Amino acid sequence: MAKRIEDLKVIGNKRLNNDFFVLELSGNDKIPDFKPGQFAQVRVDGSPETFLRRPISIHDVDYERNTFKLLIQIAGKGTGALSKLRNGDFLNLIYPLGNSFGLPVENERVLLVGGGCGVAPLLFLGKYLRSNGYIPDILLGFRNSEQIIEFEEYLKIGNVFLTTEDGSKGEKGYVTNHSILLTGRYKRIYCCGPDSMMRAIAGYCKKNNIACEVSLENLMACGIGVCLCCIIDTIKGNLCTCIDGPVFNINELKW
Amino acid sequence: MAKRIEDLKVIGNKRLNNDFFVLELSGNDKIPDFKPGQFAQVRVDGSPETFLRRPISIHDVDYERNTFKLLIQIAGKGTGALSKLRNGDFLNLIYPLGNSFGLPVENERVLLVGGGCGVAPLLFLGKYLRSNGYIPDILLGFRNSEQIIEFEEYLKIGNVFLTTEDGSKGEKGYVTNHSILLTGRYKRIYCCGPDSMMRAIAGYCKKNNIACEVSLENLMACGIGVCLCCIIDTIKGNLCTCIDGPVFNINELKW
Amino acid sequence: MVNLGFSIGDLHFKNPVLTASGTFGYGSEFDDFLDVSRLGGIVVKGTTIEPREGNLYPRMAETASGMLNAVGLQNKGIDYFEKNIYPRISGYNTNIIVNINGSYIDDYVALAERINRLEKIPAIELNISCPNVKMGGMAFGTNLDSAREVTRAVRAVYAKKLIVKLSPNVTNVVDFAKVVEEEGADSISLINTLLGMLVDVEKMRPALSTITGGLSGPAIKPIALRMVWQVAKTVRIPVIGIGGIMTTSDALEFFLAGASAVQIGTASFIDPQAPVKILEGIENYLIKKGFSDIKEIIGYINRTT
Amino acid sequence: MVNLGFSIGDLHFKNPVLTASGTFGYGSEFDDFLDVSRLGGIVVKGTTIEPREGNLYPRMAETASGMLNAVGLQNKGIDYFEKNIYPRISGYNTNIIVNINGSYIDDYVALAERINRLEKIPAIELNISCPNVKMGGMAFGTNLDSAREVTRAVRAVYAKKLIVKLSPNVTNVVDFAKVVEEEGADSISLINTLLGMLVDVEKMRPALSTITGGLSGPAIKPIALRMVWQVAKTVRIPVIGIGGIMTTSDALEFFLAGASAVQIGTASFIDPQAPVKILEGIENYLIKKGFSDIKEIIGYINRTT
Ligand SMILES: Cc1cc2nc3c(=O)[nH]c(=O)nc-3n(C[C@H](O)[C@H](O)[C@H](O)COP(=O)(O)OP(=O)(O)OC[C@H]3O[C@@H](n4cnc5c(N)ncnc54)[C@H](O)[C@@H]3O)c2cc1C
Ligand SMILES: Cc1cc2nc3c(=O)[nH]c(=O)nc-3n(C[C@H](O)[C@H](O)[C@H](O)COP(=O)(O)OP(=O)(O)OC[C@H]3O[C@@H](n4cnc5c(N)ncnc54)[C@H](O)[C@@H]3O)c2cc1C
Ligand SMILES: Cc1cc2nc3c(=O)[nH]c(=O)nc-3n(C[C@H](O)[C@H](O)[C@H](O)COP(=O)(O)O)c2cc1C
Ligand SMILES: Cc1cc2nc3c(=O)[nH]c(=O)nc-3n(C[C@H](O)[C@H](O)[C@H](O)COP(=O)(O)O)c2cc1C
Ligand code: FES
Ligand code: FES
Repeated sequence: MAKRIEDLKVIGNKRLNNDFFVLELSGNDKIPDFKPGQFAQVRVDGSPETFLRRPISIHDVDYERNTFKLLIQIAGKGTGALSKLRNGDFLNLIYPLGNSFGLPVENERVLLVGGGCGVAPLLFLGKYLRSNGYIPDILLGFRNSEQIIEFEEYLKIGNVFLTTEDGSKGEKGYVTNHSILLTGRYKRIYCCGPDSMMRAIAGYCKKNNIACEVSLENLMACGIGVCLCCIIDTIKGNLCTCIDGPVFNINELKW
Repeated sequence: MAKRIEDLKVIGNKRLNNDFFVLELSGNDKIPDFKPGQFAQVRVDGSPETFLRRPISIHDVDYERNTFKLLIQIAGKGTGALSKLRNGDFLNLIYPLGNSFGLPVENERVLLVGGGCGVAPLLFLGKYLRSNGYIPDILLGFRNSEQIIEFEEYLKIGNVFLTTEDGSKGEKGYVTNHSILLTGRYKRIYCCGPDSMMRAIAGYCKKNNIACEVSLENLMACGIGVCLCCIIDTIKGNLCTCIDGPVFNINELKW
Repeated sequence: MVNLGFSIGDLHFKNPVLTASGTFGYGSEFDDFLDVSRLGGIVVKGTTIEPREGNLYPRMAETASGMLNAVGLQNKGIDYFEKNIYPRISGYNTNIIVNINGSYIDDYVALAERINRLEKIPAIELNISCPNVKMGGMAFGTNLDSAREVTRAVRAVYAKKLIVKLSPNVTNVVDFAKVVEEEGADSISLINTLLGMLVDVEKMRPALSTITGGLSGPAIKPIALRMVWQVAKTVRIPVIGIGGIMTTSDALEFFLAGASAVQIGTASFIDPQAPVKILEGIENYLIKKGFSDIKEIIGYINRTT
Repeated sequence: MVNLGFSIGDLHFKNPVLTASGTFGYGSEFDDFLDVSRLGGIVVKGTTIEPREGNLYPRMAETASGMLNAVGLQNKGIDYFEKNIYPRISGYNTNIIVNINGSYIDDYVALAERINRLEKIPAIELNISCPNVKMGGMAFGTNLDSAREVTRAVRAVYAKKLIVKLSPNVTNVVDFAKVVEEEGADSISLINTLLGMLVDVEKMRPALSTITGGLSGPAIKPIALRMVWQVAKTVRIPVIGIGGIMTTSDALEFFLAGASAVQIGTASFIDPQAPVKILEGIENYLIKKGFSDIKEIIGYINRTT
């Protein structure tokens, strides 16, 4: 699919909690056919310290209204500046970028696992799976109950399981400790979150022979495969997370 | 008077025409007793290309409401960014800076001459002179009638004379050609505007033995007399326009 | 119409806007964003004899108005280039220049010989200024004798246009320019990145796996411009200005200071259309100022000062 | 309580935040904004034997995350300093360091002798790195023999603490550090500004009257940090880091890379309270990270990499 560079209009900026907000964007042209796992390189204007673009996943897509959403965690200067956008402001994006999650094999029982800003691509992935006939389960990990976001959205897709680090909601601990993983019912796991979480899930999947794809969040400069800054060491040598990823089968990785 | 660094609240941003706007600012603390000709060093946040502060004159002061105004011409990146400020935004200023225009000798007939963004300090100067018992005449030069700004404000101070380069209002040509200068009635002229205009007025004043002060707009880095970047060559050697100026008696200058 | 062309000897470029090595891939990565054939030339990724994996992650860090990189010449080697990439890109209607790198002089020589045989490659850029490799690279570009030797050796085997890319990490860049001109370089390009570093204060460790890396972007433009001006005043061969060029105005600064052409680097990461926008901007500027040929403004500031 | 003190030999500084020469006047210009006596030290304006008018206007230009200056050591000379400024500033309860400059070695020697007699000046900073003067300045700091000679000559007549300020406009800054250490410098400060330039594209002429000037500000921080790291690894005397420090985090980078102290330069133009804010920030960081003495983090990255 052709990549584009475009000014998109902010038509919504909803604050979910202290850390997260959702930007809704609409363009003049028809939005592209996104694939789940893809991302955009977002230009942060008006922040003296954001020279490079920021990679942000496609969070949700509404083809009828010709809009899509980004779920963003305030991590620093760039995301902080984005959180201040107002309706009517414009945002420059290079998109859609990257590969995407693969579809499951027929009848495979599927689990989506997410934590932190890693939940961003999972909503669109979940909807995509649903529209392709799969009803995935979803396991989300948060620090505490106040950090839980968009719970209702995920309920529309499938069963949702929760962990919180303080046990204030769902099971206490990390996603990797959740009891549903003990059921052994999942043949495929899609995972996105902090590095440590993805590594733990990957370890679990390898041990239990579960197909697993993870979405990496390496530092990026260009996002289009030319700077070679975003590399990940794989069994095929260094690959670029921006074009060969961000989604990788864990068997490719040297984790 | 002690200099301060302060976040001031924008309580008004009025666009006068394509090029000019007026910011009104209010602080928590009592605003200082400004002297006419003083300026502020304005921090331009959110513009990746404005590293240094921008010097902007005090344009108008309202001690009762504890507010003051800046009249700004959009000249580039910094002033462009300032033009987008909205009510409630904060602006960081170092102020008040610089010396000030001197009072006329008793009974002297006084003329204020301004052009371009050089009119900025003249409004406050005019009001200051009025409150000290002088009724100055005012001569303003603009490119054309559409560029004329705040005409009514100046009418409250004294007689206002105009030139426009295209003759669309007032006398045609530059301020230096205006017929009131031929009357010889002025004993003191205060002038602020483009370099070429100030030099022409200075030449006229020297020839006709008129006391004259001009306000220079040299490039500044610090605004407080430490970087030595804003110097002007005077009969006393290099002086700093930010602390020894911006107002200079033309007899000091080597014009 | 304004004439934008420039030449290195008898090699003609339709315009003076090229892309910098390592920042524009092999061109085709930009097909979605612009017509690569509109550019004056593209300098492809740094190439070595053998395939290289480059340095460990993290290789990149953002700085004030710039970035550090420590890619370390990751590339698939000249065999792969010749077999897989060359056929794909030689259809572009623009000058394709290969940026060559090595650990030893013999590497450079072998590469130059190989590329000399590639019909559609009219020039090489001899990179003696890569700060991100342990051997070779900047070591050649920061020692006058080595710079002389490697240029001489490559010149002896390479018949087409030889551009030498200088390092800014030196006391006197003009000395290096003179040496490579003496040894027969057809053109000089500068600057490569400045050696810099960044520390992650929270993690209390260097941001890059290699500790130091190469600084690029607008932050370095004043230094690049100064060096281009110094070199262009001194040598007779055409100088290609590189360093922090993001806008038309940035590019024009380099021409006014004496550059015959420019290369757009990091800017392409922020705006992949930057090279074409700058090209159009240059044309508009010349028209507005009443010039009919870009040559009229090259080194213009030396006439007035 | 956290210990922030550091020493050059037996000269104690209550904390490691100093202000850089030419950016903090004589301190008193900042009385409205902060208590100068809270600082670890102030390095006053570059001083010469004779009064100097400096370079012609324009002397300043803004660049991406930085600025160019070509002030050229405007100052009223040592007589004026001794008579009019010294009495005014010697009341500050902080170390006052004079930055000394000359066209010839004899100038430096004469100045050092004069200042040696001033009781309240415990140290001088030998500026062999000013890029904005025709004679002396950077010429001393970019030639190893000259750097050695001037340091030796000053050392011979100056009994108190001698800090030598190095130029970044060299191929290998470590060589210069070693030479001045050998000649008896008590401390090394770096970096001075990088030589850069800017062209006014509309006016088609250089932005500065001197064409080139010195680049300072955040743009140069990665380069400064790299040089400080290189030098601090090599010499045994304390290193003072300078270059683009705007925030606490910037300052901490220098400590973690090996600096014993820092100087705040251009930042004071943007925020005259920057030095004090940074000082407070350093203290908070140390508390948060559980350190009780700033010495524990100096050169920390060398331990982990
Ligand atoms: C393919 C991809 C998709 C992503 N999708 C999302 C998303 O949908 N929502 C979301 O909130 N975030 C997402 N991220 C992470 C996001 O890009 C970073 O959080 C953001 O760039 C930080 O910018 P900043 O200016 O706010 O932070 P900075 O001030 O630059 O840094 C703050 C902290 O964030 C870290 N950081 C900086 N860049 C990245 C990066 N590229 N990845 C991870 N951490 C980084 C820094 O190391 C630092 O610790 C994604 C990253 C990638 C690579
Ligand atoms: C003491 C003083 C008082 C001033 N008062 C006012 C005022 O009340 N209202 C107002 O609109 N302007 C005033 N100016 C001018 C104002 O400071 C500049 O127009 C402003 O700094 C330009 O910033 P910019 O980022 O918009 O332009 P830039 O993008 O930085 O530059 C655009 C153009 O403006 C010129 N410029 C930049 N800085 C200055 C400067 N300091 N003085 C003059 N030209 C400059 C540049 O050379 C360039 O041609 C004053 C200047 C001084 C020194
Ligand atoms: C990610 C990256 C990779 C680079 N790789 C090379 C390279 O392989 N060979 C080379 O000569 N220069 C390389 N450079 C340097 C650029 O070609 C250019 O000289 C430098 O970035 C300065 O220009 P800029 O500021 O416009 O980017 C690289 C720069 C970057 C940012
Ligand atoms: C306007 C200005 C004047 C300077 N004058 C001097 C000077 O007289 N002597 C000196 O050693 N350094 C001088 N410097 C260099 C600074 O002390 C400092 O080394 C440099 O600016 C880098 O630090 P910074 O990026 O924090 O400003 C000057 C810098 C500026 C910006
Ligand atoms: S971010 Fe540039 S290659 Fe991936
Ligand atoms: S602006 Fe710094 S001395 Fe005047």
